[in-house]
Amino acid sequence: MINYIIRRLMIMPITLFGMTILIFLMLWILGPSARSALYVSDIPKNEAVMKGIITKYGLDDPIYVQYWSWLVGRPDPDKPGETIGGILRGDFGYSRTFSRPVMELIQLRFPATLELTLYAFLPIILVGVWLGVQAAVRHNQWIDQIARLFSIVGYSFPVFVLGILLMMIFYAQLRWFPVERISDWVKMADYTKYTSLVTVDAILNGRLDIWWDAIRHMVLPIITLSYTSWAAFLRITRSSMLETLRQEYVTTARAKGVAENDVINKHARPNALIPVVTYSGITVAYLLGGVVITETIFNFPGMGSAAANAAGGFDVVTVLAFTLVTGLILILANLIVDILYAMLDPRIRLG
Amino acid sequence: MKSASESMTPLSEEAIPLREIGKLERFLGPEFYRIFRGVFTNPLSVIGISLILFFILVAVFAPFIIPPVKNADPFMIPRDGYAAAPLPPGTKWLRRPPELPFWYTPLTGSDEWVHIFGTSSGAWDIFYGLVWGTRTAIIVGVIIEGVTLLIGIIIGAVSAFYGGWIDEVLMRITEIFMAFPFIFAALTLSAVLTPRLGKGIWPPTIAIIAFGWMSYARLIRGDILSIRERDYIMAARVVGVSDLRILFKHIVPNAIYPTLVLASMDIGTLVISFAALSFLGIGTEVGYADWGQVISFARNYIGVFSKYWYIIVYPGIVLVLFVLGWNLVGDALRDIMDPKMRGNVRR
Amino acid sequence: MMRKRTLATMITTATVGLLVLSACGPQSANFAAGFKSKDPTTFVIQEIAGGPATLDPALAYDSASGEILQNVYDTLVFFDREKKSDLVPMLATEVPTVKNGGISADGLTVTFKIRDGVKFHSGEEMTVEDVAFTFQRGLLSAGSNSPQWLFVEPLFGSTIYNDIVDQLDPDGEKGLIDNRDGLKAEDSGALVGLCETVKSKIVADSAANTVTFHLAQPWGPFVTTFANMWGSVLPKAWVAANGGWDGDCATWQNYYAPTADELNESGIGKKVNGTGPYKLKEWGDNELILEANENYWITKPLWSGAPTGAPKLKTVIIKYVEEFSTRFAAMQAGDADMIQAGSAQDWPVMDEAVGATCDQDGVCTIDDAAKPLVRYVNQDVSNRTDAFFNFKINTEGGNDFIGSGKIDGNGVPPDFFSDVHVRRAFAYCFDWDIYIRDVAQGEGQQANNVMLLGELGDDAKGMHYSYDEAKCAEEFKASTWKSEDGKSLWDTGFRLIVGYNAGNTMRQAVAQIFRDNISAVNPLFKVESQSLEWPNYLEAYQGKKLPFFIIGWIEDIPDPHNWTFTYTAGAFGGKQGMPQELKDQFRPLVESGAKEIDPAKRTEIYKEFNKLYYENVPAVLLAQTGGRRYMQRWVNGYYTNSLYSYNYYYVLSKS
Amino acid sequence: MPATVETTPSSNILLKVENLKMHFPVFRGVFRRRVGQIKAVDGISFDVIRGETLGLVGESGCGKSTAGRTILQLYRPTAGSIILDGEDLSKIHGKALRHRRRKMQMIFQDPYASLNPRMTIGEIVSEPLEVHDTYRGKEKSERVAYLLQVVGLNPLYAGRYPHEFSGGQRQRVGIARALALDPSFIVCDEPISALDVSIQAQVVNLLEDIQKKMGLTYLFIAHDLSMVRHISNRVAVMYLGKLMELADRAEVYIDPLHPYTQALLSAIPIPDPVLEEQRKRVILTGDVPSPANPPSGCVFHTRCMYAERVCTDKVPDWREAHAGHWVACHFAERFIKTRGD
Repeated sequence: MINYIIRRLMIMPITLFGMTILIFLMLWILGPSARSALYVSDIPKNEAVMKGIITKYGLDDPIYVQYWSWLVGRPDPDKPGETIGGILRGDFGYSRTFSRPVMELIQLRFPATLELTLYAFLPIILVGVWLGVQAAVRHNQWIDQIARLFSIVGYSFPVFVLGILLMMIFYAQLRWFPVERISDWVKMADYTKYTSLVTVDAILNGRLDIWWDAIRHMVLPIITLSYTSWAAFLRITRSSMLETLRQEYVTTARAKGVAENDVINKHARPNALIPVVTYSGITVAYLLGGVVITETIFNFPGMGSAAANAAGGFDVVTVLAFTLVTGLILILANLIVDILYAMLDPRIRLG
Repeated sequence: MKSASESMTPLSEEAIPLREIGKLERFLGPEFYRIFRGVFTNPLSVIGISLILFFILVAVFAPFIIPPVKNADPFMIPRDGYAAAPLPPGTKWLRRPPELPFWYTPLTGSDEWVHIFGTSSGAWDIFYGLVWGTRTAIIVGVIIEGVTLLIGIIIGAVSAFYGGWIDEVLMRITEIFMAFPFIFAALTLSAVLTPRLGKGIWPPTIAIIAFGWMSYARLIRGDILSIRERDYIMAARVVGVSDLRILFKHIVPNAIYPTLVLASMDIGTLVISFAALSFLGIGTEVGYADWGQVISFARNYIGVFSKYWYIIVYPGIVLVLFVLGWNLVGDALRDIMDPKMRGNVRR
Repeated sequence: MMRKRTLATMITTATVGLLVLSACGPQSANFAAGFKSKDPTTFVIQEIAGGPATLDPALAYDSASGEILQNVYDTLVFFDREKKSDLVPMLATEVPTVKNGGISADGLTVTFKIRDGVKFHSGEEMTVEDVAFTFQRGLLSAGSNSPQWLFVEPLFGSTIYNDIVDQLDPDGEKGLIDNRDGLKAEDSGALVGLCETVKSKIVADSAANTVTFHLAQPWGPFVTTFANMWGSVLPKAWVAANGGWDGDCATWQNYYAPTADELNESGIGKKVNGTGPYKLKEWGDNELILEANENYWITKPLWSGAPTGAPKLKTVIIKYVEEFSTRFAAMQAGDADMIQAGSAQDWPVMDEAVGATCDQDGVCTIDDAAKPLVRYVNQDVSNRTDAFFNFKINTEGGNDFIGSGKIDGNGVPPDFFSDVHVRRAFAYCFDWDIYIRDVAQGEGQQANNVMLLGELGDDAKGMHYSYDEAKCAEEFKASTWKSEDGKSLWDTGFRLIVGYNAGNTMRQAVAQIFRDNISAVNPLFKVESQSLEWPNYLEAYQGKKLPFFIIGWIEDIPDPHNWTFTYTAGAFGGKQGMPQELKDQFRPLVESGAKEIDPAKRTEIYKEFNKLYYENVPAVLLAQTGGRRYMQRWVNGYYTNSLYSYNYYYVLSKS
Repeated sequence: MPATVETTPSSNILLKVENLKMHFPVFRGVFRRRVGQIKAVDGISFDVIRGETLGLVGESGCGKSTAGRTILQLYRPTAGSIILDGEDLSKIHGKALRHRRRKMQMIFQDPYASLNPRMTIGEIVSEPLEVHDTYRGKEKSERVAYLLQVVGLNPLYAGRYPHEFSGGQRQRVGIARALALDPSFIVCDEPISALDVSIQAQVVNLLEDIQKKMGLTYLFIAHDLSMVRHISNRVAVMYLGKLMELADRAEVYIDPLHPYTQALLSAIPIPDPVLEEQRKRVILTGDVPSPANPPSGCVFHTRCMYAERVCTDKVPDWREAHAGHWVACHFAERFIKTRGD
């Protein structure tokens, strides 16, 4: 298992390298003038100036030269001795949509998305896993049928339609749950931002009112973001649990007279949850993609809404940087899931 | 010397009759028959199949259900003026209505077109958009699915068959493509391609294909690897069948089924992805008959649901039924193919 | 779905019911009665995503930036409430006129008397040096992205780009425009000389406490130019301390045509130190917060009824929200005091929540006592969208917009629109009535001339086009275009693509009205509309590839010159590839119109201009469409000045 | 007609296997380094005489199936030669090798896994004919019909799919496929072990029938001695990649010279309660060692009750203890019974 993880870690640089190549190829499709956003903030109106900038920053160099510059930066033609660009230096260029360096934007937007995605796992586990186990235990009873129906219908409902309807009912009409990330009074409130995760900061500051405010703001986005995953988890847990309950050791446990509750909770469920853990890797990917639409609808200031805005303005330099960063997060998440999986399942020796 | 047939006296086993088998099963082959039977005996999936068939019929007969306006591109939704406020179902079509279809007068007793489902914001006819949008959905679904599948199968097959460093390289590439969240990646590539290719179905189609083939490649690779070890492949090699013939006659036909099933289930999801990109403002030309457009016309008016319900309810029903159809069938298929199918989700 | 619908209906009914109950207080004539904000000192507005490009007043030239600038900086003079042509003194103590001696008799010298005791947010007192420096720096840091051409033209006379570097490169041959590296390479003596010239044109006199501008020619709207965001006054020391130019003539070229990130890095583009009623508290990536300047200097109202002292709204939160439905939901929930519509397309949906309607004159009627919003309809606007012909379509590197590139039924030649009959045919084929009815929600009026309705030079009795299919057909038949085998344009047909920037429903509708009407005249005539993503649109537009483009102009200064110049030589005229002989006909009229001070004589000049424009139809002038504004009924003090960038928050309050 | 089986080896050798080795590499660790190899077959030598059935017996994992497959060149041997009809198969490749495959065929263990489920049995049986282009058109279908008849299947079934058949019937299809090219040599890789006991006899009889009729030579692989007793002329015993003993059937069963063979034999129950009670049982202790790390010396010494020092140090020679009786044991002579006992 250790070997497997070490191997995964060793392959990671290759994957990361490949990811940068893929992203750079997309930049390449753009052409030199659009790529200028890597180094200058404004679209030069004047053709002569555009040409000057292309030459100045080597935007018509051979592809490998440009790739290298994009990766590690190039000497700044305006400031001798300094370097400009280079994603490894954290310089992703300039976001023309948000009028600030992309890296700054990422720093501003990342915590919100992280917080939202993490909390989105709560209902997934509560609804998906719990209901899945119930459905399997009460196989073919009404709860199972309802769960099945729910999972199919849940899968079929387009996120953007559901999101807007939820907002109209629970925000605009009932005013139960607000949109955005925090209320305006919290923005003015005086508390130390240790982590930029509002709920965490609120607790660290002992401000339960802020914590509650942040939670209330996340309710609708979380539902919108995660409901398809409830459905997916439900079906996985259900079928995995059903499979486990048919295993001999469970039958043996029952035959030995172990109480039914213990059979389910101690014998069957832990094993049934192994495939569920694997699935959470896919779920991270799904949630990270889902934030694009969810954040846009609920005006949640994370990376998803920023990416949607940037894409709408064809601010590709920004979108590409976001894609690269989410890809990186996804890779890390998958690594964690794999390690968890390897630790949970004694049967596999993936070395 | 006795003739072969004489020498081989029928053995007692001959008394055991062959398993009773229908023409259909013989025609479809065992696995396919099992899938087929599973799908057709499950009431939910029968509903799903009916839905899918319904949509295919609508797509095929779109010109008869609602003919295009004269001299106009049939894939552009006709507008009855340019007004912002939606018109409710049954409003008379005033400006350049489409020709009357054969069924209209007999059924309604009227010879004036009305907006059957009303118009969306911008005076776009919802009914037209949905009917012709079905055509787009099926076309786009089939193109995306077909190309994605082809790429997936070729990469997966090559990878599994050659193994070694080719496998290693191809799987690393697959992993790289999988490293990005799907919507992010598709959004990005569409945004990159649109300035190059112009608005239309192509940028999102290409983007969805580019980031959609990996699951197929992985699935078929795994299946080929396991099938490659089967005895009947050995048997084929023993009789001297060439590698290429083994790959295409023995391995691929046996390995392809789970992938095909997975692929068929994905069409519904693909249409939603396409619509989602449309929602984010990336995709076809404004007014192009695709469901994403129809929904995005409605986008700003969902706020007054009680008055303008028809602009979102009708497109919503169509989209949900379409996806539901595929999901019902997919659900049944997954039950049949489980656990192989587990963990394949993409959206 | 049906069940959901019922649910939503029920919820709507219930909410309305609640609102009726809460509105059951004593009714006053005031439309705001019964509607109270939870937080009367904080104003929340939700606008279309984007936000300011930069907060440097020398460079900012977009309304999102302008909205901030006009609330954090003050100008020498300001508009008199809603009247865009009348001015009141602000940082100046009086509006310079010939009468009060502020403008010399020959119109070439303009002197502003500067107010004493005005303090910047940082606490320093404003000096005449600060004022002079502000405008010197503006001129020298211009570049074509900036609004500084509005000052360059009167101070130096009309030049090729109306940019300061034209003085070193009069024909644009050196390509110095926007080109700092090119400028740095110029002779340093010439550079210092130019800077000294600028300083000699804008002179501070600390003894008299005045700043004097020396014009190259008489310039009627010169004083008005100072009333908008590019007239914002900055402190000199603060600019230098934040990485900007320090006033040294040897270095100005290093600060020429700065890019947005350079400004933002140096601080001036991102920080604010003005004299205005608000300070910049925070500029986030999706919102911007202003806080009241408690020491605001105004003690005497600028106009009767205008506020004094510290602003009533202590905090203004401007949120940039992409989704209209999200903005509208915030309005319904009472979380936003005002929102921006995406376009007139969004009005009918907001109307559903409207309970009171006010017009431009402030006359209000209550439509429904229970509904929370008030709308201001038929507001004055200072902008118009028109459709421009490209006389010389660029085909370099291929051009998909004109199909085959010849008269064969599948394209048009690059000089298609050089035929005046074709241009007239297009003009006759536009349906103004349906445009105003459907696109402008009935609030609009056909444009008579290039200048705004009612503006000096506007001639309601002058000739203008109207929708006429017969005349449209007639003009197409009169076209001199022939196909290669000698058939007429009418028998051959043509095909071209009208591009517009994606998401702009108004431009899209214009394109489609042309498409529908022209093909109704002759099915062989195919005008296709195509939305282009912004960078693509910009590229095609700037590359002069669009055969026919639809674009809007917002007036910078309330003067016809801003239109005549733009439409024949400036931003648009330059992109139309007008033949030289046509330009030569317009040019003397445009220039004499600008120099002429006597309004009657100017009117005569513009009459001539308008006739020439009508005959040659370089553009189809569409309609001046009315603007609307939607807000909560508890917002008080709202009025429109069409030259404001959105809101002037100092005058607003909440109940 | 081919010669009937001789009890003594003659010059009529069909297949000569010499020092055959089949080692599979083992990769392990972070870098997937080759850390060792599994010696599935480690230097075996034997002859197969034209027309005989040579039984090859051993516990599962001893390398017998690998040996069979390596002989058929399904795996390319690591070392050694496989001379079929005077030609070394390990030296030829590609097309030439495919051409030689007509002479040698295989019958597989699992009749469910060895038929492509997506081909009719007609297609399965005719595939060899197509590949080698030996029959065409009508001749081909006649040939298929004939082959099906030979194995006792109704030729009308040619259009059916394997899943319509029972296990025994499927195995017949497998046999028909093996016969299609008129081979002279067939490796039967545990052809009956997956079948019901009631069917096993039928299949064995069929194999014998065909052998007689077509003069085939079999290498019959099985995992215990009882299975090959009936069909084999000679029996070879394999343990951990090496041959332990090879002799005529009678010799092996009556006079085994290798302790391993003795142990295997003693495990066969005797269907006579009295004899069964008297049967001396040699119990094998311990597990089969890993072929990746086989014991030194005689590979069997870890489990051999007679093992001495020399067994650990020295690999016993593969030698002919007496005429036609090959054995690899240092002490084989101790076990020789005098003839005529």
